[in-house]
Amino acid sequence: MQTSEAKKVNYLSAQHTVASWLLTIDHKRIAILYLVSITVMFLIGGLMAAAIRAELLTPAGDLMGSDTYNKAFTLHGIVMVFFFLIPSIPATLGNFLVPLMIGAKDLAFPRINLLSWYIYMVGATIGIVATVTGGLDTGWTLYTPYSTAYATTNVVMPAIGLFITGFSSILTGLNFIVTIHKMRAPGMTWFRLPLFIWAQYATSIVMILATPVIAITVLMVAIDRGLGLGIFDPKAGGDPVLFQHLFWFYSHPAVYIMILPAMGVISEVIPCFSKKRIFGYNFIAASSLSIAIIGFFVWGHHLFTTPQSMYAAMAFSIITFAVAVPSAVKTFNWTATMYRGSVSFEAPMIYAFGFMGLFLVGGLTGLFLGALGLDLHVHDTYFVVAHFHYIMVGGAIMAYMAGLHFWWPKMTGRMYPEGPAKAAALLIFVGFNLTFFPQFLAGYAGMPRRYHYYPPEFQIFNVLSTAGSSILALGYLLPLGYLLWSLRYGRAAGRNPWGATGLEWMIDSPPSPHNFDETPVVTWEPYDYPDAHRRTAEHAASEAARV
Amino acid sequence: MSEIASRLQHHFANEEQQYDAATFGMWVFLVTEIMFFGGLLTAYVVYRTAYPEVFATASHHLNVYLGTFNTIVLIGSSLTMAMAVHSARLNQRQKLAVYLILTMILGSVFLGVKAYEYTHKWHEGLFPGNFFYAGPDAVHQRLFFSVYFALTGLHATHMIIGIGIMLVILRMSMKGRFDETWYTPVEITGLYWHFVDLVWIFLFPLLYLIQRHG
Amino acid sequence: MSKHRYDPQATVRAYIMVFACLMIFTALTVAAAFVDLGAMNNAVAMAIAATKAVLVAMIFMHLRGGSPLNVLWISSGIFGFVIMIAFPLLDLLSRNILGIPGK
Amino acid sequence: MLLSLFLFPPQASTNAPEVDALYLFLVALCGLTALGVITAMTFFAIRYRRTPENVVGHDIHGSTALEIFWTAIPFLILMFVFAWGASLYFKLSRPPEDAMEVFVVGRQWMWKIQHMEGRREINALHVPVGRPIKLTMTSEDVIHSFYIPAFRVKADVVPGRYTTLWFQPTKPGEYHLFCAEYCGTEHSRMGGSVIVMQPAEYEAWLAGTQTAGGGTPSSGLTPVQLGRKLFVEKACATCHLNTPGGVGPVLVGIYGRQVELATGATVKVDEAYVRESILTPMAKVVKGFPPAMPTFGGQLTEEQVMSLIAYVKSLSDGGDAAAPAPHSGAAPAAPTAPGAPAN
Ligand code: HEA
Ligand code: HEA
Ligand code: HEC
Ligand code: CUA
Ligand SMILES: [Cu+2]
Repeated sequence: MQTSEAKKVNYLSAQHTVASWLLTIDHKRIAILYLVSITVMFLIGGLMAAAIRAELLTPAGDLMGSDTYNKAFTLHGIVMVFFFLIPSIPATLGNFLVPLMIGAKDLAFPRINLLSWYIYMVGATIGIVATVTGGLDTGWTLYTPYSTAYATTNVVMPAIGLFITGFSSILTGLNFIVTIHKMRAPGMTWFRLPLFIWAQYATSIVMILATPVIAITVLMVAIDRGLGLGIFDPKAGGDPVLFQHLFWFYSHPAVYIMILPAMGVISEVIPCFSKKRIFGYNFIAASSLSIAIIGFFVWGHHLFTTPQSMYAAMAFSIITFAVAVPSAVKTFNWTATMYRGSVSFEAPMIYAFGFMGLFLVGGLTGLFLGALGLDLHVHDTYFVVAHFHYIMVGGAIMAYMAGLHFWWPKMTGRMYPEGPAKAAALLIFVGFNLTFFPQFLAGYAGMPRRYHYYPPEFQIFNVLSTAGSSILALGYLLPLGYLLWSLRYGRAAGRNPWGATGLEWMIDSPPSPHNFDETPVVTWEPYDYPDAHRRTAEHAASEAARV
Repeated sequence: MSEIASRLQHHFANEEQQYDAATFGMWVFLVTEIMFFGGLLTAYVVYRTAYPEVFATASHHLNVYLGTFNTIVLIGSSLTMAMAVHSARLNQRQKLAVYLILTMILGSVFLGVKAYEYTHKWHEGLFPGNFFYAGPDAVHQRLFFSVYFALTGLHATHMIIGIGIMLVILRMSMKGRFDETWYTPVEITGLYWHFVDLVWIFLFPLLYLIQRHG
Repeated sequence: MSKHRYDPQATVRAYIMVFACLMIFTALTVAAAFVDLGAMNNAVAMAIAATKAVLVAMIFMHLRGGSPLNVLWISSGIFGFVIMIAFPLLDLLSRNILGIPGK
Repeated sequence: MLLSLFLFPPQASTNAPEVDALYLFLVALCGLTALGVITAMTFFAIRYRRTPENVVGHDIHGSTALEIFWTAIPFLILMFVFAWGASLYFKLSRPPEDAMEVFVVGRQWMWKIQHMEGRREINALHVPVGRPIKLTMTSEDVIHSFYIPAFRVKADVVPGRYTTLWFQPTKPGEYHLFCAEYCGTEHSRMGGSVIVMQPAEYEAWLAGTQTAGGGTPSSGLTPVQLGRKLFVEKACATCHLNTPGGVGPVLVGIYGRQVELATGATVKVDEAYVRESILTPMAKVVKGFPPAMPTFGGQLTEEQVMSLIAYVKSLSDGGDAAAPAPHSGAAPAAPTAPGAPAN
């Protein structure tokens, strides 16, 4: 913190005590708190993934017993989804950037923001402690009546953990919505908002409308086990398919909680490294909202093989295809943004390229799953596993990495080393494809998921996959190393290392505790790269002329 | 003077923005509450549609008179709550305290009656964990009571939380924290309490009244 | 704070009116429950409840005269709720059309 | 073999090639789409890379015409994919009327299979080639899912209700049978094989002279026979007589028909209804009768319930009480053919 120029107080150097971190209400510090916690969660989930992959190297279950394996993938799924990916971009980058991007001094409710982190920690701790001590073996989907009546593991505690964690997500979404509506700087009209903000807004809609439903649903599961409520238990007259409806009413929209912010990041990175206005701003903004809204009508595509009525299945299928269209619009617009741009290849852009390729594969294979007759074959096989890892790991995490690298200089004031960053991006891309592409083939060949033992003819796919995952693990460990290294040894970043537009780039890196010394007044469109370039050029020319 | 200034949190431009943000935030929170109760109501609607007669029969075990009484009590508490907000707005501290206490009393009466109903159900063997009722189609009747207890239990929990919040508000008011320019917490508590009332306005007919005749 | 002029008398009057209406509607809905209206029973009960809800929201909760944003968001909640009920109901009601178990 | 596995599992039912066709179509469609996007992206990135002469992009805002184009075209293509997928699904939802019926009960962690001719087996399903087979399935505990990759079919098996799955095998051989819905500790070992046989072999297998595959020896009783036995043992027969006058309604000839309930509604008598009538008789009470039937929930295993259903069904087949024809196939079975809608 003692570079020569950075004598000014920034949010990191303002105070140093532990209490100043644990009791902070500065959105930037809370973002860092979240960053640290979700990284730990990612490592726990990744460790479980490593265990899964090691076990699946051979068809016989020789590394661990069935129950252990079942607990491993359950813990992996729950940790990765609820404790890592859902809070990942919103709670770190979102928390950090939403006020900065709209020219506000903080989120509307800073205390609630801190509260949400504590709730998250409590929920996650309960969840982890429960899954580590007793273990939970229901799969992340907690299907009844297995979870309510048959599982011998401790379902109640993790369910309560999830219930609690849900509220942190709700509070984050609430905070964003109020902030975006009420706290924009003068002149920051809706159509001058960066697309990242639109994406966060759309995400928050989903958090608000969907999360309470999972909360009440897992609460009912917990109470059912305790009291024999039987709302979802067929023995007590309940309907397990209703549980699935309620579960996916949240969990399908939740996949958009994971991907929308990722799309928002990509919408920032691509124009910046193309030095060009984003193509079709309005359409990208509108597609975020339509994904969030239409995303509420498609959950039944997870129920195609259940006794859900055929007509409901058809309705869900057709809307599933409709919801792919806004994603298509985004993809095409990102591509078009590069047309006649000035494209450079810094690490965030490499990650963004990775996102484009992998999201494309993940999204397109979603279409296979949405096709009714075909899903009857591939449902609950590795085809589905590959699909969602392509989107969640290949898409969302790639974008998260892109964003983390893009805004790292802003968050820490330091540049990371470019070479290792690019190498890591490449390693992740290669390792990822090697891990998950064979799973498509295994899935279509008929290998069911959540299988500890599998017929030997599937071994070839699994060997490839396990090999890939070790490369992938390396790829993820690399950033951990050089990003930490950069905190100390990275060169100072300056206000705007990428020449990006956007309010966050006009203030110091790292920003001061109150973000803006005076409230900015916005008079320009977002992504005015050509104009911004012209302005700086003119400015430089006049400076030169004066000298 | 300095007190007023300290109420305006540093990140807001002015008090109006702060007030707007707080009330809007509360409305958004109420949206999550709608969805929260909504999950259970979905279960209710689905099962009611699947087993209409059994549910109708089961609902006859509920006491309409107590339900009606509680409805009146709760709506009354909504009125006193509205009056409390009104008094806060006019900075009538005395009245504010009276109305808050009235609201809490009415809320407690509601909870008392509810507790009475619950014990009654317990003795009748209609409680999920203690279900020994053996009437026709007991399995689905039991489902009705599961949903009934889940919904009313959740509602009662909200009321208990509401009363807790009112205690805090009362304390703040007695310390002179509110005046006509700043009574946002009272307003927000009011919104919450009215919402709890709203939920009951739907639960009452759904659970007690539908298909009551015959 | 609110930009609107605040008329204490009118407000109290409105509150009491609303309370009276709510009481009347409560009486109505209880009375209607004991009359056999066939399928209309549910509709009547829900219509009355909805009317009461609108009254409470508009007057007690100051939805009327407040920001339209509040209305927008509360409608989105109702919308989400309706979707959540509509599809499982669609599922349930269309389950036996073909007469093939599980389809 | 290995190479073909990279594409498909064996194609062994009429459904399999159709699903594979849709799959290949999607592979081509999505492959081309992905290729197109990635090519364009790569081309732009290289062609418009940053150079000293090209330091800033052109000032382009967008193009509404293009937006409409790339909204509408994917939408139309996707609707076509929907229609294709749905038509396959529609077919798979409606078993042909002449399908051979087999009962399946899933439980942690095995599949119990009961043939109408009396043969039972565990974790194996023997079927003849070339005939449509309809499985009526339920579970004794949690949700399972009956999955035969070679046939490209799968359906969940849910406690408390029946689900249906049908297929028509086209190639003799032995294929994997999996449980695809996670169901606890031994989920991954809850499976076995489906053995498709030539009809003659199959007949021999049914008769108990085994030629291939495992399967426990026949108990001797067909589900209908077992059902008839239970009907007497469980005292159903004391109330349900063959002629009017008993405490309960006459069950002869009701299967497939509509009955009127005390509430005025009507329901079709099918597996689900008979099951409900036995396990929770109060849920739907027949018009003109008191709700006097005791509940048999908890007293019958799923297999026994299925047998009772088979028996009740047989009462309407013209096979048992109604007409003493020795073989139902012999009589012109037009109005009462199994599963035929009876208007
Ligand atoms: C971030 C997470 C994420 C995202 C964004 C998506 C997006 C999509 N998902 Fe996925 N999905 C999951 C995570 C995700 N999914 C998970 C976790 C599961 C499994 C859960 C479990 O069971 O454990 C799952 C399961 C799943 C199923 C159920 C499978 C089964 O269990 O049988 C289905 C079925 O329809 C599906 C479909 C889709 C579709 C159509 C999209 C679409 O939104 C994708 C849209 C994008 C594109 C289509 C790409 C870009 C488009 C173009 C370039 C257009 C041009 C194309 C053409 C004209 C062909 N998904
Ligand atoms: C955000 C979500 C997310 C993420 C990031 C991942 C990441 C990974 N997942 Fe997972 N996965 C899910 C969500 C996710 N997954 C879900 C929801 C399920 C379904 C669960 C269920 O069925 O209930 C699932 C299931 C699942 C399965 C199927 C299990 C089964 O059905 O039997 C497999 C199998 O290969 C797998 C593998 C992996 C791998 C290799 C990674 C890798 O990307 C992880 C790479 C990261 C690391 C490896 C961590 C970094 C390195 C270290 C900590 C050092 C230690 C590592 C080594 C020594 C190798 N996942
Ligand atoms: C004590 C008398 C009694 C016994 C024993 C009894 N039933 Fe019934 N059953 C009735 C009566 C009465 C009805 C009509 C009312 C109703 O639907 O519940 C009925 C209805 C039915 C129906 C619906 C008939 C229709 O027309 O729709 C079926 C099917 C049935 N019973 C099967 C069985 C079977 C199988 C058993 C034995 C396991 C059985 N019953 C035992 C009295 C009995
Ligand atoms: Cu049975 Cu999995
Ligand atoms: Cu989905």
